[in-house]
Amino acid sequence: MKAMADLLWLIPALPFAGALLLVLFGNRISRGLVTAIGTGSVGVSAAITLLLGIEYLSSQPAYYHQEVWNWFSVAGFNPSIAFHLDALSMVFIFVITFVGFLIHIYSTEYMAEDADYSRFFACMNLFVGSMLVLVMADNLLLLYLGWEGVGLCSYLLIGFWYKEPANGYAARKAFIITRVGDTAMAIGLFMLFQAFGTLHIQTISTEAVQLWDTGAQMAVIIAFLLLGGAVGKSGQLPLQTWLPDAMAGPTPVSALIHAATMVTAGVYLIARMHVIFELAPVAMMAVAAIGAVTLLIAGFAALTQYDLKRVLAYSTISQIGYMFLALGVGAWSAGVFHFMIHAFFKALLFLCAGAIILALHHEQDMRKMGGLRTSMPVVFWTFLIGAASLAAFPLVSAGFYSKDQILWLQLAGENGSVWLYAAGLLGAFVTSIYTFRMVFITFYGEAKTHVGHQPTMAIKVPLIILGVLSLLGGFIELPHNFGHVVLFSDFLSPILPAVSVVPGFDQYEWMLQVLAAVVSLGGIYIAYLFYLSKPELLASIHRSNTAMAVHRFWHSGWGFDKLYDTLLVRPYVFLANVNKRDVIDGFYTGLARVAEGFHMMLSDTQSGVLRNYVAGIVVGAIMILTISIFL
Amino acid sequence: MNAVSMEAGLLLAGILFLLGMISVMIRRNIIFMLISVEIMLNAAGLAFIVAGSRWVQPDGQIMFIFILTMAAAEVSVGLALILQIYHQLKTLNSDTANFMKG
Amino acid sequence: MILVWLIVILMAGGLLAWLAQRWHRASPRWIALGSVLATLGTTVYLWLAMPSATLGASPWLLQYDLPWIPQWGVSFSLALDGLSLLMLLLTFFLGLVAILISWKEIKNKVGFFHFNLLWVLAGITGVFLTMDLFLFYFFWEVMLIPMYFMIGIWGHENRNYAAYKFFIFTQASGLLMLLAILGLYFIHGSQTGTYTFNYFALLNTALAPEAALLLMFGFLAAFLVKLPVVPFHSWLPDAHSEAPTAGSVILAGLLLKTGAYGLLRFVLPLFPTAAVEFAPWAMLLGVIGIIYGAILAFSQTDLKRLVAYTSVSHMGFVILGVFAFNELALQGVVMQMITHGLSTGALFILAGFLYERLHTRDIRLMGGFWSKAPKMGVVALVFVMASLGLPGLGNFIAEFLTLVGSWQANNVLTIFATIGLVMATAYSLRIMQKVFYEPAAVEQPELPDLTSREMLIAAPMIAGILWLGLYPQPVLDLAKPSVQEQLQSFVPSVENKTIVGRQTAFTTTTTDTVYFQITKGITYERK
Amino acid sequence: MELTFYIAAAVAVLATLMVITRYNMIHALLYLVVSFLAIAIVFFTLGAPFMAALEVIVYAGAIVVLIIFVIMMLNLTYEDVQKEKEWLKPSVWVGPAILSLVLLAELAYMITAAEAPPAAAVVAVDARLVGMALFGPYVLAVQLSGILLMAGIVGAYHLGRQKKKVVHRFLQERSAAA
Repeated sequence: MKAMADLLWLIPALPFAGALLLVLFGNRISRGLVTAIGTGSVGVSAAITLLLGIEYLSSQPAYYHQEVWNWFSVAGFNPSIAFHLDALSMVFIFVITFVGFLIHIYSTEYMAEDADYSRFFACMNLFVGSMLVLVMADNLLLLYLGWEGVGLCSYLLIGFWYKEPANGYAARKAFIITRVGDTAMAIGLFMLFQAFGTLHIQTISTEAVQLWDTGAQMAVIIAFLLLGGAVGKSGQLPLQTWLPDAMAGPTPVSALIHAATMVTAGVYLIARMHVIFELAPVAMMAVAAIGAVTLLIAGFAALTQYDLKRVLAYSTISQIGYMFLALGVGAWSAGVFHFMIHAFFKALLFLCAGAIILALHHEQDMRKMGGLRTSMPVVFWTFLIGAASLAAFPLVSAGFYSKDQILWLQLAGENGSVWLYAAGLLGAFVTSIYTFRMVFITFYGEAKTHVGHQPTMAIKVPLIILGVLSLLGGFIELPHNFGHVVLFSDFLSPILPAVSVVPGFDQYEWMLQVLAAVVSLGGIYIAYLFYLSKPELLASIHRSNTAMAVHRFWHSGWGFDKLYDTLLVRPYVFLANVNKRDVIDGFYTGLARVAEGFHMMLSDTQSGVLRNYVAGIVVGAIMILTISIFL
Repeated sequence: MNAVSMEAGLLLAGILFLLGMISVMIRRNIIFMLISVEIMLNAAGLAFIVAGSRWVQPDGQIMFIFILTMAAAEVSVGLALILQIYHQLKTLNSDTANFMKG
Repeated sequence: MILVWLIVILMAGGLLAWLAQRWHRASPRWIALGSVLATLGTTVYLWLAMPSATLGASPWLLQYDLPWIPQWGVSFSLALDGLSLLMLLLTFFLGLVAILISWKEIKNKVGFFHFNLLWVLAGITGVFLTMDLFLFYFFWEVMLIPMYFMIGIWGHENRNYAAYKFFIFTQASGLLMLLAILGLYFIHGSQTGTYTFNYFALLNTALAPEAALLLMFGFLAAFLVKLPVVPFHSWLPDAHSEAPTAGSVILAGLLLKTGAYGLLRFVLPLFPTAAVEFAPWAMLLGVIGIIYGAILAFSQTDLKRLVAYTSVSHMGFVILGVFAFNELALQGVVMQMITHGLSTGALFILAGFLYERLHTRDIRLMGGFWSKAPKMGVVALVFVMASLGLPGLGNFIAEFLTLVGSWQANNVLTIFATIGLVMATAYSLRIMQKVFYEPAAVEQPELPDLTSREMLIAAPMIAGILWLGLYPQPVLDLAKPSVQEQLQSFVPSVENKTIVGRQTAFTTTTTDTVYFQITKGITYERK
Repeated sequence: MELTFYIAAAVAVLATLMVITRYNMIHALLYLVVSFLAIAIVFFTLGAPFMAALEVIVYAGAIVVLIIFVIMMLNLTYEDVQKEKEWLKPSVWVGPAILSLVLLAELAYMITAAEAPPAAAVVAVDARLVGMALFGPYVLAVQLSGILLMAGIVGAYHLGRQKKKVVHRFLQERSAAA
């Protein structure tokens, strides 16, 4: 069955082709055709992915590899345009193509009224293509191509409604901040190249172990630099500030790029380069610590947001924090598992939010929503499923299983610690509070805005499919005391080593599971108390000055925006504007001025008075004679 | 005939030349300046004559003739210019004619 | 002979275009177009006719020698290698583009304009081809004077100032180079007894370290000003922003490249030890250029000026790469020369299109053009992304190779240069934001989208930049032998006998007989 | 003979000094004639009698007369003389006089410092010799002099006539401004 693997290149090529067609002819063809090209290309990609996946599962090769062409070759540096498909990539392309396809279908309705319909689909296709290149690249340079490509698409789509200056600003912010991370990553690539003479991922993975001991300085530095890239892309501390602003884009974009796929590229990078990270325990610790801190900070920030999409954005940051937490303790497959589940439920939540926003005439403020439970039942139920999954509602939701695994491994894993576990648990508590705060404010209470647009099939079908996945997705990986299904980690085990569990810890697992369940339910109850049954509790908090100050602080995302603004942006802009005229040019202008001054002096001697000229001649004669006498 | 020292002759030429030059520098009247230039030319001619006489050669005198010719031509053109200037500026002050000021 | 024809066609075409203006108003355009097409065709033919397999043995593809002033050892000596061929392709391609964009823009003195245009191209061609330093200086001046006229006659409001500034900077620095050329000529002559300006002969000159350093500074003066490197860059924004569009394209796309070419072709092989000594400073200058140019570009409001400063920033990579002395970096530099020619040229062309429509270059008066001119928006997007180094476009390959190469040479400076990429993002996106995104402060009445002629110009450039980004191998292959040739004096363990000889020559400070024998051996071999 | 030279020299210097210090032009011209005559005597003592004659005829005669004609054409008045008086203040002439004295001192030093050959008896170089040299080796210069005189005539004619008032553009501007 060689034939299927040969189709590998088609998976990213089809969306690219779609994008190219839409760019070239998008303005001249009908909307129907645009839809067909836009969704069709991703759909076919998804179909090929499915076929490949079936074949992969049935034949179990180590990986598929296909070199499309040799990119370039200089002095022994010869990266190729070549694709490498193993289990890890498989999970990612599966999520990208399928969730991407669903979101494309959803967009046909969401964007139906927009004038730039074809531009939207062109960018979306370009994004899917770049993302696929990112996860399928066999070398880091090609990965970097995809990495920057998704950044570009993210920029284009955040600034999709470009006439609003704020959107353009948010788009630029996203691109520049992620570029900061990319720069660190690029330096990491330079160092990797210097060390290995290649950027081929498999080669690096196999050779790194031979080249470096655990804790080798080079490995640590490289790991930190790669982490810089990952942090930028995945909206983790300290480069997380762009993600909430990125919600300026159309909601399907937020769902696809800023929740399901692109922002998890950092997770992919770390998982992909896990060999390097394993050689650098310090960097691993940093990953875990960043994850823990980020998930808490973003969780608390989410508690205070009023904009529906911003709540989801902060929750995305927070959930990626969980993935980092998992990666940081070496629980690779748990991190990737949470990525997949998160992609399902977060895409679902965003798409529901989009349906609500569309219905309420582009109103995003939750305080102006309410009572949608009855007027939009499908959206309500699917949103509830997504929320349950996000809040890790015990037993039935997929999120419970993925998050529980991460929390469990914080304690049970060899590299875990109580602090990380505590952070994760607190985060889970906060998560369920803000999730159900969202549910209660939006869907309960009285209706505040008239529902305009009722979703049709193009919206409902993706919601239902994602809802089903959010419920059932968790059952492919169950705790060993609770069915012990390990389909997912088995699938990944050739690529990602299993985390080593502290022996003899197993008997406590059920206690921790109960604790997690209690925390989740407790959060929901508190949300119920504050936002549904006893609103006076909330009012009492609003009266307290301290609480409001904390509220404002959290609302502004812990003041990071302001910090960066005063620390970096303003000085840079100031520096640039101060020097707009270019001081160095001033030097040359000054030189010219001096010459001009001499010119003026000499020109003044040209007085037009004949007698002065004669006097000049005399003085000259005296000088010449004097010189000739004394010489 | 007694010898006249060449130094004395050249000194005389120098004194006359410098007198002419002082005059060019101090007079504003353009006719005076022309006269002074004549004095200077004459002094230069004198120097040639002195040198010619010292070496007993005709060349010095020939140079004087050329100077004379030139002085004649110069004075005629110069006077014509002075007339023009006077007609246009209504003055003989050479400082007024400073349009070439840089 | 074919090399001579390249220059002759351009010069004759220029004269003919000037004369033909009386005969018919549009004829100069067609004549210029014809001559540039002829040269472009010839070069493409040369490229296709030289299979890269034959490049292996010697980097030189074609050579032409004709004594010119034998008393002084000046010869009309041209030679073509992969590097020159690439530069010629770029020259004629951009020349073609320059003629096409002037089709509607230039309305007065059409004949003289095309005369200047073709003569600039001829000068550049000569610079890229000549292997005689006297002739090199001659062509260096030939490209300067018509450019001065182009800026001074057809430029924007402040054109005289810009033209003077351009002329004085380049001329003064060119004179320093002439001094260095003469110095080299006399040192070589006094050592060997044969006074010659021939490049290959001068390569074997043994120089005392101080003399080498001084002479190198003479050459550097010309090349660094032309490049430009930061303290000497201030002619560039003025010249670029005031020149007509074709002038800006040629300035940015080609004239700057002559500086880079000069560094590669002359400074490195002629003064290897001095260059190594100077390298950290040169790299530092490069990094300063990258960052300084980026900061200044960010604050500009004149679109062409902004793009001009981005050139300063991008040319920083060139000097950074040149003085890293390894193949990766040098290949990156060659790529950078070509891709920067395309991408910055294209940005200037866009600025020209906007100026033609709006009669302003002030980005504060622009905005929201995406909806009015989507094609222009897409074209702009591609080249803005190219200028910030998006992978998949040619500039990325160039910058990445340069940085990978310079990382081997100097870590700290490379980190700062890489930070320059973030700044590049800031200024590049500012172009998109101000011109195509947010609505303008002043409402511009209407903005016709690109016409088919304009698309004809833009489309090949986009194709080119994509091609260079996705499959740059042909270019790299072509440049490889030349790059390796330039690097030979820096690689200690090369088997080639010639190189060993030159190494000895440089390590031997006293001129003993052994040394002379070696040099003689080399000259013999070269013949 | 030597005494004659010194007396004539003294007269020439004094007369020239008078020329340059007069306020009235006619007086100055009269002193100028005296100066020229004295120089003619100097020429004679130096053995150049023909030149002495030419000096009297051309300088003291023709040139001075030409200048007098012009002065007559200009209709100068008493005010002009007063103006001359105003213009010629010590502050005006001290500086140039000192400069010239310095120059004179230097000249004198250079003339006297040179290793002077013994003074020889004055031998007259007569007009015949001069004429032969003039039309022998110097004939080209004679022709050039002819052209120069011709140019002088044409130039003087052209500059001297006033058929219509042509005002230079600078003067137009100036009169417009005034």
